[in-house]
Amino acid sequence: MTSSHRAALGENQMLKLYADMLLIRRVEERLGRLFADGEVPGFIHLSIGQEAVPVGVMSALTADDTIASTHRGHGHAIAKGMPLDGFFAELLGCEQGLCRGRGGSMHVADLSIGMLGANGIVGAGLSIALGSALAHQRLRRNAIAVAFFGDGALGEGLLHECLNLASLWRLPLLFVCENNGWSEFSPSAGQITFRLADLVPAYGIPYVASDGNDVVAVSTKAADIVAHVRREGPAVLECFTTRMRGHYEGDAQKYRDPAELEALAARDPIRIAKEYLRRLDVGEERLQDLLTDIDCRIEAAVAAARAGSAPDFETAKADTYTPVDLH
Amino acid sequence: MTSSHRAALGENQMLKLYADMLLIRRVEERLGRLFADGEVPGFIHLSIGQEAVPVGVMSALTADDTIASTHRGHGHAIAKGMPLDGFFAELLGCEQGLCRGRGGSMHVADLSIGMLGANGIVGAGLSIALGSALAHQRLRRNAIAVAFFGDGALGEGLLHECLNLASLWRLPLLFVCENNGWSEFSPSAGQITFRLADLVPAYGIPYVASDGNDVVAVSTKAADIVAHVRREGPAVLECFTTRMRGHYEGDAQKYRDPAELEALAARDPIRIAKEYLRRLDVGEERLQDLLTDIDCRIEAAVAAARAGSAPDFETAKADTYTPVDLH
Amino acid sequence: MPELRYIRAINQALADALEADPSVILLGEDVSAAGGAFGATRGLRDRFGAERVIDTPISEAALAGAAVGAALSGLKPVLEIMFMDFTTLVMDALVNQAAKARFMFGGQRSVPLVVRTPHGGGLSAGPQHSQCLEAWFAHVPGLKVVCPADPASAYGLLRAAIADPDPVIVVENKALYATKAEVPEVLEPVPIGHAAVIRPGRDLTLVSYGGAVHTCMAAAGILANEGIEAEVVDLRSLQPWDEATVMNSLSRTHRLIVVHEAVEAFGIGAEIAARMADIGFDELDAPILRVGAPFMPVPFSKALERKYLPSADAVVQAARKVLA
Amino acid sequence: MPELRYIRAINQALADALEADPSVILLGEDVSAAGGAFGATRGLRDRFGAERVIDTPISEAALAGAAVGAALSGLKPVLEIMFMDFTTLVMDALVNQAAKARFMFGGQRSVPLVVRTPHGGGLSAGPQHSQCLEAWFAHVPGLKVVCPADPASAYGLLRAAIADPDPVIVVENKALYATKAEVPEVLEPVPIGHAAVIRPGRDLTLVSYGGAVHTCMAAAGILANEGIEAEVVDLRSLQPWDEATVMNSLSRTHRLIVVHEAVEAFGIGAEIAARMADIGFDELDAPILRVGAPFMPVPFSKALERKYLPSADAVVQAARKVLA
Ligand SMILES: Cc1ncc(C[n+]2csc(CCOP(=O)(O)OP(=O)(O)O)c2C)c(N)n1
Ligand SMILES: Cc1ncc(C[n+]2csc(CCOP(=O)(O)OP(=O)(O)O)c2C)c(N)n1
Ligand SMILES: [Mg+2]
Ligand SMILES: [Mg+2]
Repeated sequence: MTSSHRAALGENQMLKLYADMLLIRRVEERLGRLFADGEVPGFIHLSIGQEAVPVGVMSALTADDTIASTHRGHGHAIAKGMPLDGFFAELLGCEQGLCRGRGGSMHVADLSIGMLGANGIVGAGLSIALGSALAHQRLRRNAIAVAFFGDGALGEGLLHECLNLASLWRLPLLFVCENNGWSEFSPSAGQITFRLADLVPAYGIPYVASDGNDVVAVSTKAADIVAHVRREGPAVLECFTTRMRGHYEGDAQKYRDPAELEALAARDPIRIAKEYLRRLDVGEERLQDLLTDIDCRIEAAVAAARAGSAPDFETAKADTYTPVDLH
Repeated sequence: MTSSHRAALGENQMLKLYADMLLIRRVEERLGRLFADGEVPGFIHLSIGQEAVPVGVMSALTADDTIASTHRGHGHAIAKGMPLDGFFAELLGCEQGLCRGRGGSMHVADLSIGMLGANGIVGAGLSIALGSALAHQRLRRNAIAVAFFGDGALGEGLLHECLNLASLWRLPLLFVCENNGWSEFSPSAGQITFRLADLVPAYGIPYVASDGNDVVAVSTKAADIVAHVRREGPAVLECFTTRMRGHYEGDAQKYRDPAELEALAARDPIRIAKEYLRRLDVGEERLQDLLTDIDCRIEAAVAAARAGSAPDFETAKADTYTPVDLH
Repeated sequence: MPELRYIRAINQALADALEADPSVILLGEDVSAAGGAFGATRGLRDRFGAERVIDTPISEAALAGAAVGAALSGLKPVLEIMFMDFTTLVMDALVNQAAKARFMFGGQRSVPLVVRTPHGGGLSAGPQHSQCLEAWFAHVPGLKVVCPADPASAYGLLRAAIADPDPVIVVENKALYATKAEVPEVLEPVPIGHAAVIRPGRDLTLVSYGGAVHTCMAAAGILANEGIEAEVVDLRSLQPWDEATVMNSLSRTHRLIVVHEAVEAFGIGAEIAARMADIGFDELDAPILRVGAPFMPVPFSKALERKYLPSADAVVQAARKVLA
Repeated sequence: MPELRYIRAINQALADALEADPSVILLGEDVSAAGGAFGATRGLRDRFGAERVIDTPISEAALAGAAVGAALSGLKPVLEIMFMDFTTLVMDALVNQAAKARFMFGGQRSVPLVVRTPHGGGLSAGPQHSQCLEAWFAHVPGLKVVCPADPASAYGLLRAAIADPDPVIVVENKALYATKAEVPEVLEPVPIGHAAVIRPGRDLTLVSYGGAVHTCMAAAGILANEGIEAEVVDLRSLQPWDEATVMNSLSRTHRLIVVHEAVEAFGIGAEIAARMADIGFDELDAPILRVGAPFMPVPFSKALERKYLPSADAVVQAARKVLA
């Protein structure tokens, strides 16, 4: 795919991108309600407003490619193909969860589809993806690894180490910065003194920026840059996007200017994608059907999760190490 | 001082720089012999060939300025003014050592002159100097802090964190990279994919390079950049220099091209400084007197150290914490 | 006596320390404008300014190293590490630098820094936001470690830590943040290294710290109904810990159980038990038991975490065992 | 039987593992072209290529994290951390990622990685190049920890560690690197979790690991001259450790001393002692003693370090005490 991709993006492709984003949106909105109702334990970080990034990037990946995610990892998990049942069951802490209720929101993972886990440690996914890329390279797979990280993670030294190592070893590693301007309750502009665009070239690594709320832009740029990474080595894609909710659910965001929050609606990635569909003459009805279908799938997953069982303690404990018969 | 300094450097100044370098050189050569004779325990990293960096940088500092050093820290310690007696006694592990024989070569420190210690952890001095600069700033001292680090330390994430923090807080912190091209037994070119000159500007921090073997160049550039740091905030000075000995004493350097080693003589900082003195018509006799004087001081310090006593174990142990009466 | 929340006691201690000593500064992620992820530093920026209550980027390693450099240069930094799980990122600065600088520089200077960090589970925060790692720090010569169980000692230990010339790790229990208790009119520093017998009893000694102290008190209540009088010792300080008070109690009760939320194996309780199996051997009438977390990561799901956390029931059962 | 040096045994284990399993790779600073700071990887680059024996920049944190990602993606990385003191830089990757990934992902995948790292003093390497920090790792559910005392187990434990599906920390004692001992013609893996009784005795049990095993053997020799027969147990594995073998020995000798080079307080010995003060209580005829390093950083000067390191004399004195 080349950058002419954007123009050429057909109805089916566009619908797929839209549907994937809508799925994440509806899943997280549903989660927000479940959380408010006290059905989700712990704390959850929603990626509402940022869906175009995982969907756009994942549209350029194959099933063999691996990703390492962040504390805000639902979108990555779902876009990579994590089944909804296992996802909801995990967030509700059930045995039927993909991680058998042991990890929850911050640790959703599905190794079978190359999703190496959300992560509770800011920046940690960078080095995990680096190692995954090293494995792809040394085992001569055609796969690449993708490290998602936020703009807050720009403060961590691990970024520097990983940029240098990826460049040194020409690893098939794509760094994707989801720059939503916030690090918890503070603008990251008050924490970070550099632009990635200025820093990354020093390592001899190509850098590409994208509107992170325009899924067509993200998917187009991702297609190009992923092709580069697969062929030649590491690259950085920075997606400027918007965190439309609090840092975590329950965060009233008093620290945020109401005007800023209001202005976000115009940049809503779902809305922008809808605009593309409208231009492709996709009727409102089809979108409605899509929504209904998605909501049905979600409700089925929620119902299944609610019917899930509590994990067994001894089984969990035994899983701290690999059972001897699996040695 | 400005960059016209170089031209204007008078005989006395030049002699002082030369004497300071020669002192370090002779101290380390003496140490090398003591080590070969089994009088120095542990392992020692000599800075022979790199003396122009500490001497040049320290010529721009005041007594109130602080420095944090590396595993190769003898030059920094002596140039900052650490007394020879305490220095040798420390390296020989005596009670009379500045650290009472507890730290040795890798931990020489003299807090009374702002020398915050050599360090056994590559990169660690960066953040210690950062904190010292923060203290200078918050306590409204006119002092600056200097972080010395090697090119091998460029691989550590701490560098990135410290560059960002120093820039963010406009700290009076000078980063001095002693780039000798080696990281232990490997050329650092095989480890580091970026040039500091390219990386540093991304943080909005000024960068200056210097021939690290020409003490006039280092001191001139240091004078300028230290004035900048004192006035406006952080900066980076990179000194390209030469490690003329093994990584540590006893390292036969089989990994090094003999031709490269031979070529180093031409870049010997002492020789280059001598050249300046010759041009200033300083007679060989004065240099000989200087050498004699230095060697006398060194022999006196060595003799004192050899006459030193073994540290008392219980006293050392008690010093793990501050004695209660000092609370 | 007035009531005070644990988190407010911490806030008060920080405010009083900032007030008392101009060299004290606070550092941490979101500690300033936002007042801290758990609210420990709320209002302090307004009172003391952003120059002393400092928001930082997410750069834990550099900040901890900077705390060492600052402490060597005249400040008394108090660094907040948002979750104890993230102390994995500051081990070098604390262990190789802070803990050793005084000793290895021949006693030239002390390193007066404090790291405040919350440990503990019970909030379904999952495996990377719930760990109790204090045993690591207690193993490091040069560090001190305290862990308050109630608002008065949360205040007092933190004040003592900030006044202390050596590096102190103040471990707070996040499940206690919202709890309230009565405190004296005038809050005072609590000296490091002193345990408190918070419930006297003649039949057995329960030694504990942090959140588990309340588990022990609950267990002691249940046991009292059976006519068993458990003495409860709140260690308060883990390094140094108050051997004399524990020994004293043991020599009256002759039975010892150590209880903590941290993983039992190689935890704080191991040292207490080992020490008492040495100096207290002649006083022991029963095996020394420990009640701590099982050897597994802290699980997310409520059902699992409930079983994971040491319970009053488990303590009661252990008590019956040592009395059997 | 042939003689082999400890460091050569490690080299041989790495070579055999690289030979046996194409997914094994070695990573570390100067491990490839230079053959390792201590020579453990000498010759391996020539045999297996720079693609599998990989020199790295000084980026410990990223390398450890990369080992986790690589292990989750089909490789078996063996990472060398040049001195155990530098493991302070890799705690997050090991503790928050490697140790928990299998558990917290519901058992989907194991994390087969090995970290090799030397601990210990005796070389005047000073406070930041001598520490024994194994107790930290033994406290972390999900990690395994081994520490060989002789060439045969250096070979065998490392082979077992690399073959193990879970993350294993292999702690080597750098003072042992140059030591030699007889080994069997055919070197074999040594199963993790099994201790060895390396000297039988009826009067007391000395439990130890790593370099301190030799201290115990020397002490046992001295004691034998006094007619005291000490049984010496080499733990070999610290997590999991072989409770049954220690218990078995204790129930024959009724006296226990735990000896290690690590700082005594909150060290490995605390857990052994605590456990035996529980399950072994009825067998104990004397207090459990520990001989470990005092609570201070490892000093540089020879005079200080000599007094710092646990000696055979200290073990002998402890033995006399438990037999008094
Ligand atoms: C090492 C570490 N430090 C601090 C935290 C607490 N924390 C969680 S999310 C977050 C902000 C992250 O910001 P960013 O990377 O931009 O991601 P975003 O939340 O905006 O998606 C912080 C400080 C953490 N989880 N890990
Ligand atoms: C954190 C850490 N990793 C590794 C080492 C081992 N080590 C000591 S010096 C060194 C190379 C340092 O190279 P550089 O920074 O260029 O300094 P130079 O020796 O050239 O002066 C290494 C890897 C260490 N001391 N600390
Ligand atoms: Mg962000
Ligand atoms: Mg170098």
